[in-house]
Amino acid sequence: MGTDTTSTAAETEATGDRVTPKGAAETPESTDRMAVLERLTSRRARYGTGGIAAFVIGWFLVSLTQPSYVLPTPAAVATTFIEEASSGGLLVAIGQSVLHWIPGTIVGTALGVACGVVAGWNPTIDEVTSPVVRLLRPVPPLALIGFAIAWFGINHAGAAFIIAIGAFWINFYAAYGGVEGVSEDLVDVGRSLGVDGDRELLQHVVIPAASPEILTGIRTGIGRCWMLVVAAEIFGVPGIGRRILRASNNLQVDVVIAYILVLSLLFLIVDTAFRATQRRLLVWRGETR
Amino acid sequence: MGTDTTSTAAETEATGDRVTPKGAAETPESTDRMAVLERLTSRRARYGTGGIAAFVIGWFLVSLTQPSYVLPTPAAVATTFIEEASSGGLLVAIGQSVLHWIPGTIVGTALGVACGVVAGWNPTIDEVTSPVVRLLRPVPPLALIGFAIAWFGINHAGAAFIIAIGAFWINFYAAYGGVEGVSEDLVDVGRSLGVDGDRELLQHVVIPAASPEILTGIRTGIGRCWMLVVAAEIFGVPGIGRRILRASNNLQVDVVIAYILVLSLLFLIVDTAFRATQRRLLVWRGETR
Amino acid sequence: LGGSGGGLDEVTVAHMPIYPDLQWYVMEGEGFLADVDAEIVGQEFTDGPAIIQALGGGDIDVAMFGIVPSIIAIDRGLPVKVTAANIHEMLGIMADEEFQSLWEEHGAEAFAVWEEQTGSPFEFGTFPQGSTPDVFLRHWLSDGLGLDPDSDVTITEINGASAVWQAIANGEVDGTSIMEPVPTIASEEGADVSLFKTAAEIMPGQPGAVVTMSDTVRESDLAGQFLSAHVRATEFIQENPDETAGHVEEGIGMPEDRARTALESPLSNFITDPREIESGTEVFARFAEANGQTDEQRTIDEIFDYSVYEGL
Amino acid sequence: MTGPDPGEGSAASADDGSAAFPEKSLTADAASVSGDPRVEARGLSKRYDTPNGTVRALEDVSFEVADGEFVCVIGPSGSGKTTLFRLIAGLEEPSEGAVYLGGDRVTDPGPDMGVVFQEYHLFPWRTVAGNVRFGLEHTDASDAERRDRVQRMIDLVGLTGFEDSYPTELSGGMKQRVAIARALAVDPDLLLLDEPFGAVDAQTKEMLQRELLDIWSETGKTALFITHDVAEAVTLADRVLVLGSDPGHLQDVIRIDLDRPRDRGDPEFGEYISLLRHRIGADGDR
Amino acid sequence: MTGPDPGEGSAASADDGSAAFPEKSLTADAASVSGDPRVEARGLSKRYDTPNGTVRALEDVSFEVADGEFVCVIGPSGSGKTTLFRLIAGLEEPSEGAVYLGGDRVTDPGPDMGVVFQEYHLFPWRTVAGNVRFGLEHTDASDAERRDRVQRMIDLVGLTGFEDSYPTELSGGMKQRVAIARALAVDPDLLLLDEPFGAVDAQTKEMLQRELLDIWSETGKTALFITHDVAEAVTLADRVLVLGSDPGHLQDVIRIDLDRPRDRGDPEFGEYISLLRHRIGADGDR
Ligand SMILES: Nc1ncnc2c1ncn2[C@@H]1O[C@H](COP(=O)(O)OP(=O)(O)OP(=O)(O)O)[C@@H](O)[C@H]1O
Ligand SMILES: Nc1ncnc2c1ncn2[C@@H]1O[C@H](COP(=O)(O)OP(=O)(O)OP(=O)(O)O)[C@@H](O)[C@H]1O
Ligand SMILES: [Mg+2]
Ligand SMILES: [Mg+2]
Repeated sequence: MGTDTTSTAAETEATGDRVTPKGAAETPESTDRMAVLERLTSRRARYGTGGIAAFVIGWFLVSLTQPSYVLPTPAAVATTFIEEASSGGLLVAIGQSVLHWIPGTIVGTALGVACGVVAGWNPTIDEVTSPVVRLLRPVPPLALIGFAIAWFGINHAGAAFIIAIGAFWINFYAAYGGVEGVSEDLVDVGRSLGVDGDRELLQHVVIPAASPEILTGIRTGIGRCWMLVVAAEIFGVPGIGRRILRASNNLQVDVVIAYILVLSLLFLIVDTAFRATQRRLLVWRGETR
Repeated sequence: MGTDTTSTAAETEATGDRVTPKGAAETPESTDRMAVLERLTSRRARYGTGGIAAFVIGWFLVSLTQPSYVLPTPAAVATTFIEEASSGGLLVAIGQSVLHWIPGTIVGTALGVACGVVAGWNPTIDEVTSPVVRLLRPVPPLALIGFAIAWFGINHAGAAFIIAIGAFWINFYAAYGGVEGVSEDLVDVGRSLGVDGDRELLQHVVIPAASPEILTGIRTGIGRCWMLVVAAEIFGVPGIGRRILRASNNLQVDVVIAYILVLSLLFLIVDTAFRATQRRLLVWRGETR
Repeated sequence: LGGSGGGLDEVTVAHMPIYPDLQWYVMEGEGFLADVDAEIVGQEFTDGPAIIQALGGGDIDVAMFGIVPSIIAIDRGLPVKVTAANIHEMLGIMADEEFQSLWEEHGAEAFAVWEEQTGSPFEFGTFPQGSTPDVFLRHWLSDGLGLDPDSDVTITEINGASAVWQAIANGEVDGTSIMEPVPTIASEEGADVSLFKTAAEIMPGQPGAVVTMSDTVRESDLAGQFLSAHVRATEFIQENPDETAGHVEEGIGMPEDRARTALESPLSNFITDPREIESGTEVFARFAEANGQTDEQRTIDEIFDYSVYEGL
Repeated sequence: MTGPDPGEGSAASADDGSAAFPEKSLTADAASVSGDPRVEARGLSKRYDTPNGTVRALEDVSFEVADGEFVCVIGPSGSGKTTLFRLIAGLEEPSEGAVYLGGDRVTDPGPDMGVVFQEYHLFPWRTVAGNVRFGLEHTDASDAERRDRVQRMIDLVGLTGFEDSYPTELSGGMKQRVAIARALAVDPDLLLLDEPFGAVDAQTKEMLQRELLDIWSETGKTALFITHDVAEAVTLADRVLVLGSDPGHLQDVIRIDLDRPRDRGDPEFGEYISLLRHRIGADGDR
Repeated sequence: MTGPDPGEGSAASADDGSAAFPEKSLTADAASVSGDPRVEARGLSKRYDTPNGTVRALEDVSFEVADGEFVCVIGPSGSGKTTLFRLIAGLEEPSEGAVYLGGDRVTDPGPDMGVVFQEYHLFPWRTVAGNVRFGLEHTDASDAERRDRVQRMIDLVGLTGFEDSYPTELSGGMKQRVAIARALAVDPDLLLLDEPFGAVDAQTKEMLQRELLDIWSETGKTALFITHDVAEAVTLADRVLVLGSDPGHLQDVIRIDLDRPRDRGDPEFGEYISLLRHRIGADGDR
């Protein structure tokens, strides 16, 4: 609860396996039900708002001691933000970034899940690819810009490629781990119930069983891809990342922070939406984390 | 097994909870023990080598169709690699990067684990910090270079700061998830056995119980920090990342790839070493994943 | 760290591993800096903005970087001024060879003809808006040719020489505004895009990298000593291209033979005298203001301090 | 409840001579059946290669199971019960020997065998009905037939009303009933159960045993039931195969000549338990 | 093995008049004890606020436990057994009422209470010896004393030789023995167990019950043992507290007047079981 566990190795655990439902509240008295609910959520909201307020105040205090090209005041950033929003520049940038973020995320996720499932399922393929995977894994997406330009050109496809690489690995490992963790006995049950062949087993048993891990991977990947928008727009392609790069070249730190805020907020929105989907898809886990 | 599950959300799962020991081999006949072991490992090695070979051949074939400034041949990269290694430049660069990689990783990891443990343990702190955390999480380390320079200067401390940020979040979420997942009953047992107060409970019950997740976080963080070496060396600080950046400015793709290889290999070494440590620390989990 | 304090036993010099900062590598490699009465510490950066931030942090005493970031630094109120230039007229416009033949026929109309023939406007790929090559390109298009940089052509922003080169090599752009080593490499690799116009033709006195010094340094003898070494380095570059190429390889990482070729390029105009870039700097100051990079248009007086060079 | 009311219905089997058990019942007669067997294991051996050497999990095991018979397999931990289960189910290949089901050699797992594991292994992402339907989806039954059969199976195991519950919402006993319904839904020739009631509490266990016997007699299925609980074997089986360890082998076959329903209070029942315990040489934990 | 050999030692308790159980035993007499009680619950109530409303888990429960007494708490699922356990252990605050241990009000958990949970909750990162030592590390005993006590506890629960094993290497029964040794190691005034044998198989359960009784009589500890297994309560308890649901309340207190060791074959044992079942109104699963 509380701090939303997103985007890193860590959180997979948090949303992960140790679900021990408590079967709480079997004899509720619905009279005060709403009251309690409200009390709980308002507490969260109050505390959270307090946290944000403290953060902004702290930022303000620090910004007083720093020149504006290191850390502008929250007010300056807010002004810039509002300017960008009302001039429409912000919306345009979002629209442009989305044009490669969406295809990049989709392609990278699909390929990553597919490869992860295959490597996690087939030990021979796994053994063959494993050293190559370990070698390629640490290659930073930035290093691939040359290939992106050469193979896809300076366009949304090239930017999508960079983003797809980021999504690929996260989903590869998530799917790999998920499939590897599927109980062999579950597969045996499937086989004994007439499911035959790799394709059918994957479809009817392995992938559904690994779906919690796969979905967490997808969610993490979506988050990381937003962060890769900056890297993906290093060449030619316009969008939020490009605005950040340009502003940063011109030392307009207020613009940089305003657009980073945009990234954060978009990330929050997309992540919240995906979490809702994920929860709906995983009702069978019997816990609403 | 096989593909080593490292560095992303995903792998936490793989090295994670679903440990179902099989209590295999209770009546071994040690006569052919070595033979079997050898057979298994040699198979792995053979397949893995095959995979690497296929990869290099594939690279070679692609490089024939590409100009050397997009993708040099494996031979060209190997030559460059050997040159750099024998000239000593490679070792120097490694030594320089290590100077900020180590302190950055250590500080970021320590702070990340500490904050994650506290937020995961104390619901009030969690509720207060949670929105701020969600807002700050997506800020790319690259965007923090300005602060790094302003606050730490152009030196290993500034570079270490960038690296520490990367390590911080991964460890924060890992520790957070780990602590949040610690069974309350285990804590109750500790309390009923005389462990009193937050500090003692954390020390004697919560942190040991969360140690698998914390260690996985540390391991993932170590990996990510290597990749951040490039970002951390964008300003002033010399090292592998700087070599990569400089070679890239001079359009020397072979040098870029050679140094990325160095990053990969170092990552492999460090990760293998840490995995061994992790396994030793977690013998009690009864499984050697 | 740096000697921004009173004593100044140590001077930190920010530089970038780029061709226009060649004097630094020569000064270092040839030991010219031994004559300065302070310990000189070099600090390598990859981009100008980082240098500004370091200047703001008081870590840097002397910065060898672009004119635009220098103007921005001055606009932000940092106590620095430009005391020398490293190079002038170092930028060139590169264009597709087909376009170059169109140009011979049509002159400035060539852009329109190109668009007619190919169906899309001529595409330049260069550093982000407000960067030195970008300003140079826009200046040429609007002030030189009377075109609208935003509608008559397409300007694609690309970060880094490497990405620009990849874009050229892969035919992703039709032209660029860029400095060495890209033109040299392009001609070595036989790319379709080649050097078409030099800054000398378009914008005499086009500024490139400059030497920017903090007030503390400028007010000490160290400034003059440093510039003397700079002058020596400039002369050395002009007189000893072979040895210079060695320094290029050592300092910047460019292979020696390629560096040797680049030194012959019409874009390799190493200088020290800051007045040689005065006229170009005015243009840049104007663009910086128009792009919102500076709050107001900075004047030559605010930017330059000629006294150090003139006192040599 | 079978509870503790003594003497009732157990008298019928008294003429078998409870004191006169054959001292050594491992004969060809006891391991084989008259008529065509439903299941036949011939010289089954299974060895596992592990990094620590070869494990001889099962060595030359042969037996037959008659059509409609209820056979229990019992033995200490590590005696190869699960291995035998997997070989018969076709989930693993024997190192030597073969398994025949209705005369055909078993090479693959399939819907002619209904398997039930100790840990239920329900498909957690499917509801109760979805789990029971799983096997039917891979047959060419019509939708209506499927729905009908699923409902019948759910009724059979007494889970009417829980069709749309997910496994996480069920108790252990209920989960195991779903597993049984799922195994029965495809109408297998043989029901194979590996310690199905090992993880539920004592009361639930007794109830499930009663229900299983009801289902068994109602459907007339052949059942091979693995357990390490001696009382369970005596409660359920027509015959009990006793496995021994190191390597796993068929040590004994004991026919339980008691009428059903059997009463644990019955002295004969107790004697069978003593006999089996003696044959296993088991003494509790580990 | 207590097994099924009938009549032996159960005769001694016959003079209690097995047919003459008090029909309603919930009186102040039955819930309280003569002399100073070791444990006293006075008017315990517990309500939980949940998003779905307030749950009245326990309502006005009062009883006493004498020094050295073995009391079982039984009741259907949701009757507040675990809630009672947590209140007595000091793991939660009662909404009303209070718990007294040896006359002192219980406010916090601590080593004066040894708790054992159903799921063992061993510290997985510690060996058997490390687990047993855990509580001792927070006392000022010397190293030698600790080592000595740890070894005695391990011997007491019959795990000699497993000192250096990790919990993952142990069977369920062995784990529960470690949990008991760990709880006993700090020499608590009261041993509190919440369905400790709910997850082990029937045979192991019987053995553990026997062992627990041995330990109890050897150490003279007071024990409060929660279970939902009627036979277990009758096997172990001096007195049985029966909880009822909706809201959780103390419904009945029944004294088990049988000498130990008790024999499940004994008709009186069976009658107690019937009585308890009747009082609970329980009928099996769910
Ligand atoms: N996949 C395997 N690889 C290696 N050894 C195995 C494997 N499966 C089983 N064994 C070994 O074979 C032997 C028999 O195991 P099996 O699981 O069949 O025994 P079991 O009678 O079912 O025991 P339990 O009562 O504990 O379930 C054991 O020594 C076991 O360690
Ligand atoms: N932390 C809690 N929050 C809300 N309700 C709770 C909580 N703990 C218990 N309850 C509710 O209190 C009631 C009593 O629960 P309790 O766990 O004490 O029952 P129990 O007798 O131990 O049941 P079981 O036999 O299933 O263990 C139940 O309705 C339960 O849902
Ligand atoms: Mg088994
Ligand atoms: Mg309970």
